[in-house]
Amino acid sequence: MSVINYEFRNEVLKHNASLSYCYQCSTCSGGCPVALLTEGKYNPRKIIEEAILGLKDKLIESQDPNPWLCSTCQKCVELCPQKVELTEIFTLIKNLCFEEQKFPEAFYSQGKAVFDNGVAIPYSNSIVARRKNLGLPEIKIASVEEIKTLMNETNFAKNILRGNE
Amino acid sequence: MSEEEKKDIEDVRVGVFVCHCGSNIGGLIDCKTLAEEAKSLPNVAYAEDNLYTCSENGLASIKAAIKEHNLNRVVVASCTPRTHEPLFRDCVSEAGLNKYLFNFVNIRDQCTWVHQKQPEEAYKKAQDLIRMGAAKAVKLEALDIIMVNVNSSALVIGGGVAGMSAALSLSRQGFQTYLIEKEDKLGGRLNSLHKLFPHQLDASDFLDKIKNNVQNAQNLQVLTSSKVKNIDGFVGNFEVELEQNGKNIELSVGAIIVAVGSSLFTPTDLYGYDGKKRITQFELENKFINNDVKANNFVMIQCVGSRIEERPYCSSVCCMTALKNALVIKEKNPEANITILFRDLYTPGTDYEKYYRDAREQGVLFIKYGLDKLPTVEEDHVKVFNKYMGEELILPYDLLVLSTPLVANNDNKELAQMLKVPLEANKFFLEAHVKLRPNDFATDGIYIGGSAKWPVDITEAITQGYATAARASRVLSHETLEVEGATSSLPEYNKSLCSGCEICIKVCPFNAIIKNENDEIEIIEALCKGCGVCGATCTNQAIVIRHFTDDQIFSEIEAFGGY
Amino acid sequence: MMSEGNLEKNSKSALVIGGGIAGIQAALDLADMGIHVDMVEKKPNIGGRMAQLDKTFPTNDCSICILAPKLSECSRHPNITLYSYSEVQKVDGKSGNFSVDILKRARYVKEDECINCGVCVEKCPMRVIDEFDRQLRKRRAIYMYYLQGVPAIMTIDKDKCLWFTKNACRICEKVCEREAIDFEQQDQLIKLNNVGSIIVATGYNLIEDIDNEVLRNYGYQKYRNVVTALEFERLLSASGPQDGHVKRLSDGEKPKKIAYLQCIGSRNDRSRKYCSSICCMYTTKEAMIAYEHNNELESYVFYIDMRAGGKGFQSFIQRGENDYNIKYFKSKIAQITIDNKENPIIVYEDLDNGEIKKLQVDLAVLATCIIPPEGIEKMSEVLGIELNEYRFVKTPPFDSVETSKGGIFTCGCVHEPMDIPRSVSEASGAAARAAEVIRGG
Amino acid sequence: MNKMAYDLFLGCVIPARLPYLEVSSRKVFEKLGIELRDVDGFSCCPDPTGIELIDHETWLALGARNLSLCNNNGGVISFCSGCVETLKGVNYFINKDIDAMQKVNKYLKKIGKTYEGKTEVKHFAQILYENLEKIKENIEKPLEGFKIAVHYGCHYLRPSEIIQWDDPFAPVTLDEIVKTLGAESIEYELKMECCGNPLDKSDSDLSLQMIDNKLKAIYEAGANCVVVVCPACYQQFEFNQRELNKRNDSEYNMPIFYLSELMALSFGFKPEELGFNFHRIKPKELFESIGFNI
Repeated sequence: MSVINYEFRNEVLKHNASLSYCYQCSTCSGGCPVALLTEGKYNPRKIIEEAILGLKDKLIESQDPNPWLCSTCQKCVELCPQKVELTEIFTLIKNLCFEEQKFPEAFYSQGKAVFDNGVAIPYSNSIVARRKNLGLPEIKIASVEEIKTLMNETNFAKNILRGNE
Repeated sequence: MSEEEKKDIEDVRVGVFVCHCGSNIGGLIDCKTLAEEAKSLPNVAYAEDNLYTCSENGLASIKAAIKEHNLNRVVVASCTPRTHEPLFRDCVSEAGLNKYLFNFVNIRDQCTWVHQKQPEEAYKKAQDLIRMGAAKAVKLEALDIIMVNVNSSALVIGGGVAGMSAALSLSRQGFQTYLIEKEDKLGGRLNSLHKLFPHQLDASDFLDKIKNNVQNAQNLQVLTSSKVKNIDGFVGNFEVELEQNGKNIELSVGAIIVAVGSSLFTPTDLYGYDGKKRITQFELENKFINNDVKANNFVMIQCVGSRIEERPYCSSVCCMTALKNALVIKEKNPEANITILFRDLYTPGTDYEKYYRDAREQGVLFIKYGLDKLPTVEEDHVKVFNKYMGEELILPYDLLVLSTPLVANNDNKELAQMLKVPLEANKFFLEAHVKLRPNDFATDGIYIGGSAKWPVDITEAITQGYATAARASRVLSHETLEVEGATSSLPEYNKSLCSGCEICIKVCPFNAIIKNENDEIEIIEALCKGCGVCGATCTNQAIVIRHFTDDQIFSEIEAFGGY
Repeated sequence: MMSEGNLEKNSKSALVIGGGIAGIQAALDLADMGIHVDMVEKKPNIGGRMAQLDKTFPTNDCSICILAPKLSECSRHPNITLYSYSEVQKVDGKSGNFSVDILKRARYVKEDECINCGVCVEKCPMRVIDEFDRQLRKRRAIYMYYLQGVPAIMTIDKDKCLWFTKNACRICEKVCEREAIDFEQQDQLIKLNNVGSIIVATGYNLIEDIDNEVLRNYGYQKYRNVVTALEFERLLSASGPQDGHVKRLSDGEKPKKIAYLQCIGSRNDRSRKYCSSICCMYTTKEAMIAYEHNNELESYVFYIDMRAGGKGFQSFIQRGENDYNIKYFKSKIAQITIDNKENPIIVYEDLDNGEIKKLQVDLAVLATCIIPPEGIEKMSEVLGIELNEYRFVKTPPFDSVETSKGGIFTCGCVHEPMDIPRSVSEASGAAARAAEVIRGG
Repeated sequence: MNKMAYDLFLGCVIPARLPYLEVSSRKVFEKLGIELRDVDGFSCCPDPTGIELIDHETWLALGARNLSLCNNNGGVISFCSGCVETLKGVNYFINKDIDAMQKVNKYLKKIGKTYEGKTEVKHFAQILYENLEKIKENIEKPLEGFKIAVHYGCHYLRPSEIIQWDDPFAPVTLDEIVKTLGAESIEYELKMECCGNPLDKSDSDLSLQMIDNKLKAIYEAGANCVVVVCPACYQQFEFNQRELNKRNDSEYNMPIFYLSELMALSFGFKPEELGFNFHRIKPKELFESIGFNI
């Protein structure tokens, strides 16, 4: 049993007005490969309904259904007869989960890698050597300082480091 | 049989025309031989076969044969009377015979088409049918064509939007029209509405406009505070008795239009209805008019008292009404929270579906509930099992609005009895045919439109008002009407047989039989369609069905078994 | 009822454009009022969509059986002149006094000679796709649009006829005993004057008639066991391509499981935003008829909102559920795939338990969206009437039979999707309004 | 006509983990006479299935920074569908929403950069499709006997509003290209389904199930190899077959090619030049079985 939360509903609506057009027709859930695979445990329609009702607890605290199970295949976005921008709304929700430090570990390591190196996969010596053998040019990647500056500006650093260091 | 009966029959000269209907009949059975054989049947003076009896030269040769062989009965064995009987009847009457001296034998639809795999059997059946048809033809009698005069004025019962539209159209067509309303003012339901969907126009402005047209219309007399007391007569000739503030008024009209509208349903004992914090949509509109809506959290519940066992129908206007009022609230107070609990949202067509989308765009919230788990109403919140979530949801409210259906008027029964027209299970008026005669009654000269027939919105009520005007105009446009001659009758020589049991009155689907002032059974031929039910049920065989007399039918049976 | 002696002889006539049930009803009402009606139908025969239907909800009357008498009444009525295979080309003047040019296309058959015996059709060597049966069977180059068509006159399809395309054949001419074939026949221009009022009732098309974009995800015309509702209606019809014995197009097997998908193209921002109004009902009707053909049949209807507001509609749906083994699911279907036996596979969410289920059926029927009729843009120019944002005929608030131009009225699906009873009511309504104009009211 | 030229955005996975895919890609473009210019200073795109999901703003900012470095009028291309979606996505969002544009530039200002959202972004397969004629001219060894299961992958097509390339559900471009190379494109049931790679971050079992189903369908359809245009899809297909064989009783051994590798083969390059030895599932068997002599 949950109580409707108009404030949070309106907050989501402010970010993405397309939410209000959803009439819960189940096109998304019927077309979602992950929903089929998880026998409905993951259900994009339910996440949207929770957003419509502003059920913040379900969306962010208990994460039921788990928004991180979206494979971002974007089928639902293409299929939705009301052009609801589902994945953009999911992104907003996951961003909020991130602020609450409720996100899968793998996202931390990727984010941290980019924060530390400017790239998700740092160039190991063996790779540099292999590139040479393959006759590939040397790569000059971004100055880490620039990247760090940007990521501090956007609060990414704060969120990615908090609780982890 | 008596001597002169014998004599009559000897003078009967039947002509038989067998049609190939291209390959439809001729392709399966031998029409030439059928015609040849027909020549040897009793009283058959002539027979021939045609590729198409209905074609111009087919008809020509029928007329020629009538002259040449002075035929006084004609039988065509062909496709189906459903589409072709009128054509052949016209043909024989053009040749100077009474059109009822023609007999149709169906050897296509009911023979070659259904027995395509068995040509021999089909042939035998065609033989039988023609033999029987010829035998009946011998007994056919000339019938009078009945004409009735038509009074060209009309009565419209009900001064709502449907009735006003009907009256306006009839008066503009030049027919004297009486529009009667039981309340003291015109307008019906429109008087109690605030805005009108889907254009959010003021109901009062709209009503004033129509009333204005009514007041300025020629040939249109409005009688408010009036009630129908009694109605007698038949198509083109109705005698109506009205009562207006105690005094009686009598009118003679040619057609009657029923547009008495519908009533509101009070949801006593439903969802804690109290008329204050928990009200109906119509009460909400009243609050709008008086400008005393203060709430910020609104919950609306759809299908309150409809689509349930005791009232199984969808009232079809409630979803739009809820959307309308939700949008009115949002316009006044964009911050308001409005949630509509529905089962299926009914917004068919173009503008209505857009209206639903507009409401969602304005932030109105929609939650689907099921009949299995109805919402429960507490003092300040509603608990609803949200089908979309599969769990219960709590919705706080300051004002709970119940969407209730339109229901049939209590006095429909009374009026129906006066008009001798039927009601359906929910006590709305029952039209002649739901598909193709939506605004007729089975009884000629009486028509039905608007919410008296079924809940409809303003637009459809107006359309149906116009529709009844057209249907009535078909009658009123003529000085006289020709009505079916092959009717049932209670001949003088049979009156003694009638026991006055009145079964015929009960079974007649067209209300054509009454007991007259002399307490005798009387058949109003103008209303009779000759269906024969009365004759078949008459315990003393007093009633005779013209064109289907016992004599005629027995002669067919004899002809069938007699060989 | 036949009429004797009109109240007033009207010198002004009415023009009805469109010979479907709406146009027919409007014409008959006006004619019975004693007003002369000229009726123009683009197709070779009148009857329209209703002639294509097997039965009609909620009474399940045989469609053609209740339509046919009206067709012959139309052709026999002394006050109606029928111009089939014709189009309105030009309209001048104003309310109360229009002049109209009608192009009467040559059908290369003498109307007063042809008696519809069908010999020419049997002998015609050209097989061409049949529009009436939704391309489910072939017709000949000389043809009747449909069996019970009115007027019962043959028409030569000039674009397909061997004589017109290859200067060969002319067999029909040789076999016609009545010498009704006339290859020299020319299009005629018919001028009508003193037309008091015009009624537009040109009906509708379906989304599959113009583009299959929205049908793509359902494999329409790619998978043989996916058909549209009107195609299925023809398959059910006794006069249809399968003589009423429903068989799969892939292997001729009798279907045991049929899925009905609602809102295909309707209520859809990517296609048509509006609701087609009639699909929930005719789908249930089709499932009922199919069940009457085969009592083993299981039907699955996938819908968004059950739209059954008309008289007796709710109980109709109830009967479908209780007596005809129809299961209803509130779930729009995203796409159809097929297995190696060409069985349509459907994935849907069962809202009762949130489970995502895979359903294999033998046949899938698409309730496709009603769209404005072909040529409506041109017609709106010719008549000078406005269209609405959906390109249907525009009607003012609260009056569904008026158009933007005085003296011109409308009825039926040409201005909004609607069922037959409402079309008939509107037709009578339009007739009343036209009569007002003609009688100078 | 002056020579076609594009900036090359390599991203992270290909250069730092799958450099041999970069080899074939560079060779193909060289052979077609289309210049690819390396640009210094690119960062992670960033990942539209990673960083975007946890911080949309950071994703915009870093993406805009990368785009701001491009200086070639021909626009920028990438060998990676993820990078392409990010770069196109950043353009889409900041052009759609002026606030986003201003915010992003407020950040970029801190590092002395600006971006107006004007750089055109293309997927390398798009350039190839636009040069089918040139490709035909360069074919020396038509890929006869290759029964290819084309895997488009999601981000190559969707969201169509952002990608603006090919049909989101009934695409044709990659099939056209492999047919041009003389290979056969095999229809298979789950062709349009996701490979499951992004799910690896949150539920590796689910991720494996998805690729398992795809491989099943591909085998059932009788394909003898798979072609992809995205390093994420490539890894998902190539790296997981052994793991799946371990878990289940499957015997997957399906060679996975990058589109550029197949094209390079048809252009007559030798497998050893293309670093096929780095493939986990060696295509050697396939070449022999279909008699593709090299």
